[in-house]
Amino acid sequence: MDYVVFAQQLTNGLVNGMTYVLIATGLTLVFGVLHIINFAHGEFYMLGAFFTYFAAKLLGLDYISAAVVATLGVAVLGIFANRLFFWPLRKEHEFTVLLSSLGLALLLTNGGELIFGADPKYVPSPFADSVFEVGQLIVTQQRVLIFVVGALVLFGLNLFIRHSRMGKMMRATAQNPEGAALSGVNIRQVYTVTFVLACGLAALAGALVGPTAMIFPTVGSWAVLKGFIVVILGGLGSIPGALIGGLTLGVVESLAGGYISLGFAQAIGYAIIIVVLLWRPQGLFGTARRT
Amino acid sequence: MSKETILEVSGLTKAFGGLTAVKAVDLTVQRGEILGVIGPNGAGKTTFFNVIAGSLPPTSGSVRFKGNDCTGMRADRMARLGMTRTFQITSLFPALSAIDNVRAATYRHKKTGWAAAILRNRAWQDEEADVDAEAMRALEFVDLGKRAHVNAEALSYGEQRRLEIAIAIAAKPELLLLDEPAAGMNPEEGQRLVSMIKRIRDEGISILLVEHHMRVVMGVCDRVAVIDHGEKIAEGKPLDVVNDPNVVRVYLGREAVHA
Amino acid sequence: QDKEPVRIGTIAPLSGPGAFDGQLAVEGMEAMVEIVNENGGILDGRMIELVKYDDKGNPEEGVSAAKRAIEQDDVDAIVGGWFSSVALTMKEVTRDRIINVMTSTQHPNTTKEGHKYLFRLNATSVMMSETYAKFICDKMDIETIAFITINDDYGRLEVENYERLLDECGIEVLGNEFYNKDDTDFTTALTKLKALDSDAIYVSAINTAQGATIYRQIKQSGYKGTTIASAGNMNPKLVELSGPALEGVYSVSLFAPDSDSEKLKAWMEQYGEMFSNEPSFIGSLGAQAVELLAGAMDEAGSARDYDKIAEALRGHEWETILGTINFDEIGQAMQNIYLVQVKDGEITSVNE
Amino acid sequence: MLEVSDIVVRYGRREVIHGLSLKVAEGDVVTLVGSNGAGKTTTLKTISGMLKPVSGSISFDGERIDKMDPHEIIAHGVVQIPEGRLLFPDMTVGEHLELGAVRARSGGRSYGERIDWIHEMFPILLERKEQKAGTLSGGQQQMLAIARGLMANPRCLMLDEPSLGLAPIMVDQLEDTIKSLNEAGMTILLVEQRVDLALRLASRGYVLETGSIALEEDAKVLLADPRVKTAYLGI
Amino acid sequence: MSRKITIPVILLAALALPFMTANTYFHHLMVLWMLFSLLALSLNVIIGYIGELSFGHAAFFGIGAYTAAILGMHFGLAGIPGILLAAIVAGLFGFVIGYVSLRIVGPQFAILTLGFGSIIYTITNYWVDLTRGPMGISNIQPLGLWGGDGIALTSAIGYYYVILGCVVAFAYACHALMSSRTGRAFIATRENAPLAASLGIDVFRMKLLGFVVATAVAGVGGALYAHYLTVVTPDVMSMQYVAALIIMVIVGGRGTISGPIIGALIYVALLEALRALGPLRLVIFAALLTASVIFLPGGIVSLWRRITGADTPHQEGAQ
Ligand SMILES: Nc1ncnc2c1ncn2[C@@H]1O[C@H](COP(=O)(O)OP(=O)(O)OP(=O)(O)O)[C@@H](O)[C@H]1O
Ligand SMILES: Nc1ncnc2c1ncn2[C@@H]1O[C@H](COP(=O)(O)OP(=O)(O)OP(=O)(O)O)[C@@H](O)[C@H]1O
Ligand SMILES: [Mg+2]
Ligand SMILES: [Mg+2]
Repeated sequence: MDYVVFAQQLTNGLVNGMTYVLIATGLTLVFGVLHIINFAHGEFYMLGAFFTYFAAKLLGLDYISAAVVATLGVAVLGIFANRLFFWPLRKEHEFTVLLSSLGLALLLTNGGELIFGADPKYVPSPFADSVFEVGQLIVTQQRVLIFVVGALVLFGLNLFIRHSRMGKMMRATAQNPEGAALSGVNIRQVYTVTFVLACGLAALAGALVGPTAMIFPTVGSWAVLKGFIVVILGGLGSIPGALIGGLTLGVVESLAGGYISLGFAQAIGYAIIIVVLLWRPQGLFGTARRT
Repeated sequence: MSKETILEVSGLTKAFGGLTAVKAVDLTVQRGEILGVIGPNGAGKTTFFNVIAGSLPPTSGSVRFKGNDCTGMRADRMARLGMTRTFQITSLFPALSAIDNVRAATYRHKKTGWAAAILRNRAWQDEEADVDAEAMRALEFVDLGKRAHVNAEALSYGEQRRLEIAIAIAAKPELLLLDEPAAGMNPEEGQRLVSMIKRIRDEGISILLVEHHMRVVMGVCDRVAVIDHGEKIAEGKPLDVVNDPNVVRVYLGREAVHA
Repeated sequence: QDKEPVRIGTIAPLSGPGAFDGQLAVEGMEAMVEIVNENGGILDGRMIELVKYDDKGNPEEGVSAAKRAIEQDDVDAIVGGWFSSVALTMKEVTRDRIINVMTSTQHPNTTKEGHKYLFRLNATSVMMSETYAKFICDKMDIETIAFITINDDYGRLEVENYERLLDECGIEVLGNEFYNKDDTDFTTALTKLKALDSDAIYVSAINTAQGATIYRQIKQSGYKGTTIASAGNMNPKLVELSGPALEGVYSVSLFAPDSDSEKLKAWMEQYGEMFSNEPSFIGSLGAQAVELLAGAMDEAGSARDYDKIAEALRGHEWETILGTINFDEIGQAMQNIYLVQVKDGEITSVNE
Repeated sequence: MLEVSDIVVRYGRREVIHGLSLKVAEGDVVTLVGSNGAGKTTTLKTISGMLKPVSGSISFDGERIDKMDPHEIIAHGVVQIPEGRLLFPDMTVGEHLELGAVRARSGGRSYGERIDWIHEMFPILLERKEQKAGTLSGGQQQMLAIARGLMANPRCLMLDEPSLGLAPIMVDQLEDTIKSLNEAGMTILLVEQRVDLALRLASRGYVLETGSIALEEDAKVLLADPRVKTAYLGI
Repeated sequence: MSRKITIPVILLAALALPFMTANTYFHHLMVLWMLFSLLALSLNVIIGYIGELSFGHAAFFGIGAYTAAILGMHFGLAGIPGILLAAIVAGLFGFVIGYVSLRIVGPQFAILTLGFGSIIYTITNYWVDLTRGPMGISNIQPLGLWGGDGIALTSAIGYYYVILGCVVAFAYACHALMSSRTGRAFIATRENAPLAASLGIDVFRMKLLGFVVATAVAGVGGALYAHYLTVVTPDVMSMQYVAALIIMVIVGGRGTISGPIIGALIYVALLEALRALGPLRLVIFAALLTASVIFLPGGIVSLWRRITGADTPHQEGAQ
């Protein structure tokens, strides 16, 4: 019996971890490529969930189509967010950019509250309540979906960054924007693509994770904090890092919650991150910063 | 000038993973001496500096500075003992004005702190006046007096290199490590640098100099050591070294003719 | 109709995580204000006007709002204190200065350390749990129970009460898990609770979104026992969001939407005309606060003579939309507590 | 081929180039000589589009390029090798070469040919293909920076202090490289503190003093000019 | 206008301010302004002087507040000793946390502080015996001289002057710091740590010093807050406060002394002025915030510099 509980907790942890991973990847991209701490990332996650909800409700789409529409819609919003809030500040101090993103986050949360209403909503998904049973293990199909889509997206994104030309341009911009511009990289395009990808990923996370809980305009602030922790744990700008970091955090929280104390689970998660960072400041998969 | 050894490096080795950038190098610098270190690109000169100045821990070997064993000592402690270095890649306080860059460098040999500044006592006032005067003198020394209030990042490359030297001398070191100070200077400016370095030495500061401008090296160095692939392959009087066929082959090339 | 209006300051969370509850509360009050004003207002024709303040669910903002209401805007009375932490802070600002009707806060200290002008409508968690425990013991066929509880003063008090009360009647408490107010996933806790294999799980949740998530996740975890919803938190939105997961679940409440009280019906009708949300418990408390203030001010013949108003409130029983109510010496209300159950997606009162 | 006319460039409010004009003919090597802070780097950055002139115009092959972004200018065949290298420390040598080619001008050598050509010119870059640029020595980095620029298949190459940090033997090699590039038909605009070297390589030279052209002459003439000798060569 | 004139004028204005109105609500706002000024100034030591971002600053504020509350509750220490102890306790936490995390820089440091902040928050929530958990501690005694000696500060004006005193003292200390050798070492560390080290500056010690001072002052702020509001809940450690303080420092102008004070004023005044807008309030606030960041990236104080023409050269024009 204990054995089953352990396996169930582990599974819970892995799935929760994958939701963190989905949130963290977009964040790590923006962080890694443009050196921007984007506080508004969680708000794009929130928008992803809300767009899915409204696409299903107002356009009458089924869950999958609604999720796709929402992801694309928010990705397009990424273009505007970049244009208005980040691109103009690209030469300013990182703290200034951070504040701009904080402003955007406040704007989206409070604007969301105004437009979407403060009442919590539920994103209906046909997979939410149906379960997979493997022996005594029980997982909802929605969670399986999160895990599978998460893994696929990560894999694809990693290939993209490592091997595509755009991916290389993004990495070059990350390391030396001026050098990149002089090699012929269109920096503006890199900014745009990075934000489109990041916002799209955040929205996808929102669309996928939405049906596992209720959504409301302030969900983003939770998401962004988790995302940051995962990004730092895994290593700035590292996609495999986001994967391992997210899964680790998910499993640690779930086991700590299951076997030590639920209330302290988060704090234990933080404690582990502190220990990891002290041992490897650059995170699990990060490269050391040269001075 | 008495023959007192200020820096003694023995068997110094530094490996990066599989690559040994510095291999068992022995070197001594006498007080008041200008020792040049030359060698091909990638020979390990900068790494050698980094290890001596405490920016990198050595793999093995020892560094003795002013008679103390300083192997693996942290950079700031080395600096407080009296060793200051410049960096090959320009390293300044970019957002500060030139004069503030130099003011920060007087830290080592000043005493009053925050408490004195709160009380605004006599010692603090005197010292602040000293700091300003010394900083201005250092800037004028490198011909940047007129640019004192320009932000360091707004200086041209050559001016930035000179500002680095001003910063280094404002720290009043006993041993100064210069990593390619003449990079980005034209021959005429190189000549001015030569006289500048000589004047620094005349103030009693010993100098260890890495440089590729042979006119500068020949102009100021009392002795020259040559490093190749991390190993010291020659050492001696400048003229002897540049006529060493080995050095000509790996390092000087056609320049041997001009030198 | 050009008499100066009576201004009631309402301090509620209008932004942040509690915004929806605040919205429901204010809507409930507005519907009642409309009813009172349509009937000619109070004190011979003075209209009631609501002055709204946002406390963001945050004690410090609550203090600022209360100070502003009293010192800057000079309101005649204050209705507020939806979250316990805000209520506990705010009452120090209103202490002996102004009539302050506290609404949904369940913390005993609200009234225990209250002041001469402070009244609280909601039952304390102790009162609620006594009624509820009795029902659980008598009517539900369970021998063991486990709790999932919000980690705040409300949740802590609840577990404390129930552990004692249920133990007295022979139901064994197998365990309790505290969750935090920003949690969105409860699978870890539920896995633990499910493994205890209790006959029932008692869910203590004030926040509608968290509540709905928990009920859904209980269902998804494959738990087959009885689910019991904490007292005072059953509302139409929760039912809507939880879907089938809440079907048949019991709770107790001061508010029974299917009650045949005329007053309640009128208010619910008015509410339906004005707002798109369904009338809720928290809204009904707001409405009751307005109703009581209007009545007491009329009786005192003044909107400002707080001693008289307080005396009036304490003086006798009041007939309100939630039935009869009376206050004790420290301003604590005694109200009817109904047992309710979700049936076919409707909250219905259970008549014994 | 490259024509800069009367440009004015500012950093913030400070004007550092005051109406500068210069011309580079196809197949020429032209050098810009000037003391520290004269504005050489600023001029090159303006041509490559990193800075925008406040007034004046720049045209390449008769086409205005002063309003274009750097990547468009590169696509036209004007490439700058920046002062200070500006490499990507965590990317490999091979990736740098690939990135150099993102906006490569079409025509001329094919991608593969350029790679081979570069490896022939700088064999160390083939040997260190997988090494990260941040761990290369100063001189190795300079070679990589030049190689990256060449991958863009330029017609006009602007070099900003390419000899910076190079050992004498490498400077020889650089000299040979520039010569052979020019012989292969590449137009070169060279900024170099080793004025003697620059004037040896160039056919024409401009002397820049605090943001404007003070002298424009045949390189041989400049090399012999006593003013140049004392001010820049230190003889 | 020279410093010699402006500073006394501003000080006099600050002293006279409460007499401009009899409205006690405005007095309350002034107290909040001063309180936030003190906190923003302390965070500014971290953000502006040592150049790191701390997401844990509210935790030290909370530690100060709880220390004062608990001391007051159990030992009747509601006066100067309580405030000093609050500073010491917060500073000690700052020392330990700083000692552990300041070896790491940049975003990683920010997340470390977030982690420590959250752990402190969680413990505050769960250690009910000490902190009374989520309900917080209410009925904290008002500020006295030594506590329990009958002198108790209850009016907002009183608190205004006390906190104003702290702000002025700390602002002066910051000013003195910046004109001292230690301050130059701070700035050098912020601008280029390896170079600073090569000049003999113990980078780690400088950062630690700055961090401890900042956290101790935040502790003082917390203690004053607790006495003034008479209530403290774990909410004071939430991200909301962290974000608010960061906004004040950066909107005002990081690394300056007037910046955080102006930032605090704008924060308090703007939110108050927008109250009338109801639900639109925070949307407008956020819009103004972002607009100010985009159009005045150097903070409000840079506006002053722009007007007076003191130009800082600054790259422009590149793509
Ligand atoms: N952090 C590092 N990791 C791995 N290899 C390194 C590192 N730093 C330097 N190297 C390698 O060590 C060797 C010596 O480098 P170093 O910078 O000391 O050369 P140098 O003599 O200063 O050359 P130059 O004259 O070009 O500046 C080079 O091959 C370089 O690639
Ligand atoms: N980012 C900047 N902001 C403001 N002023 C600058 C900036 N960069 C350069 N300057 C100024 O512009 C002028 C020209 O600088 P530039 O770098 O073009 O000189 P240069 O001729 O290349 O000198 P060097 O030989 O030293 O590299 C200098 O006075 C310099 O101080
Ligand atoms: Mg070197
Ligand atoms: Mg230059």
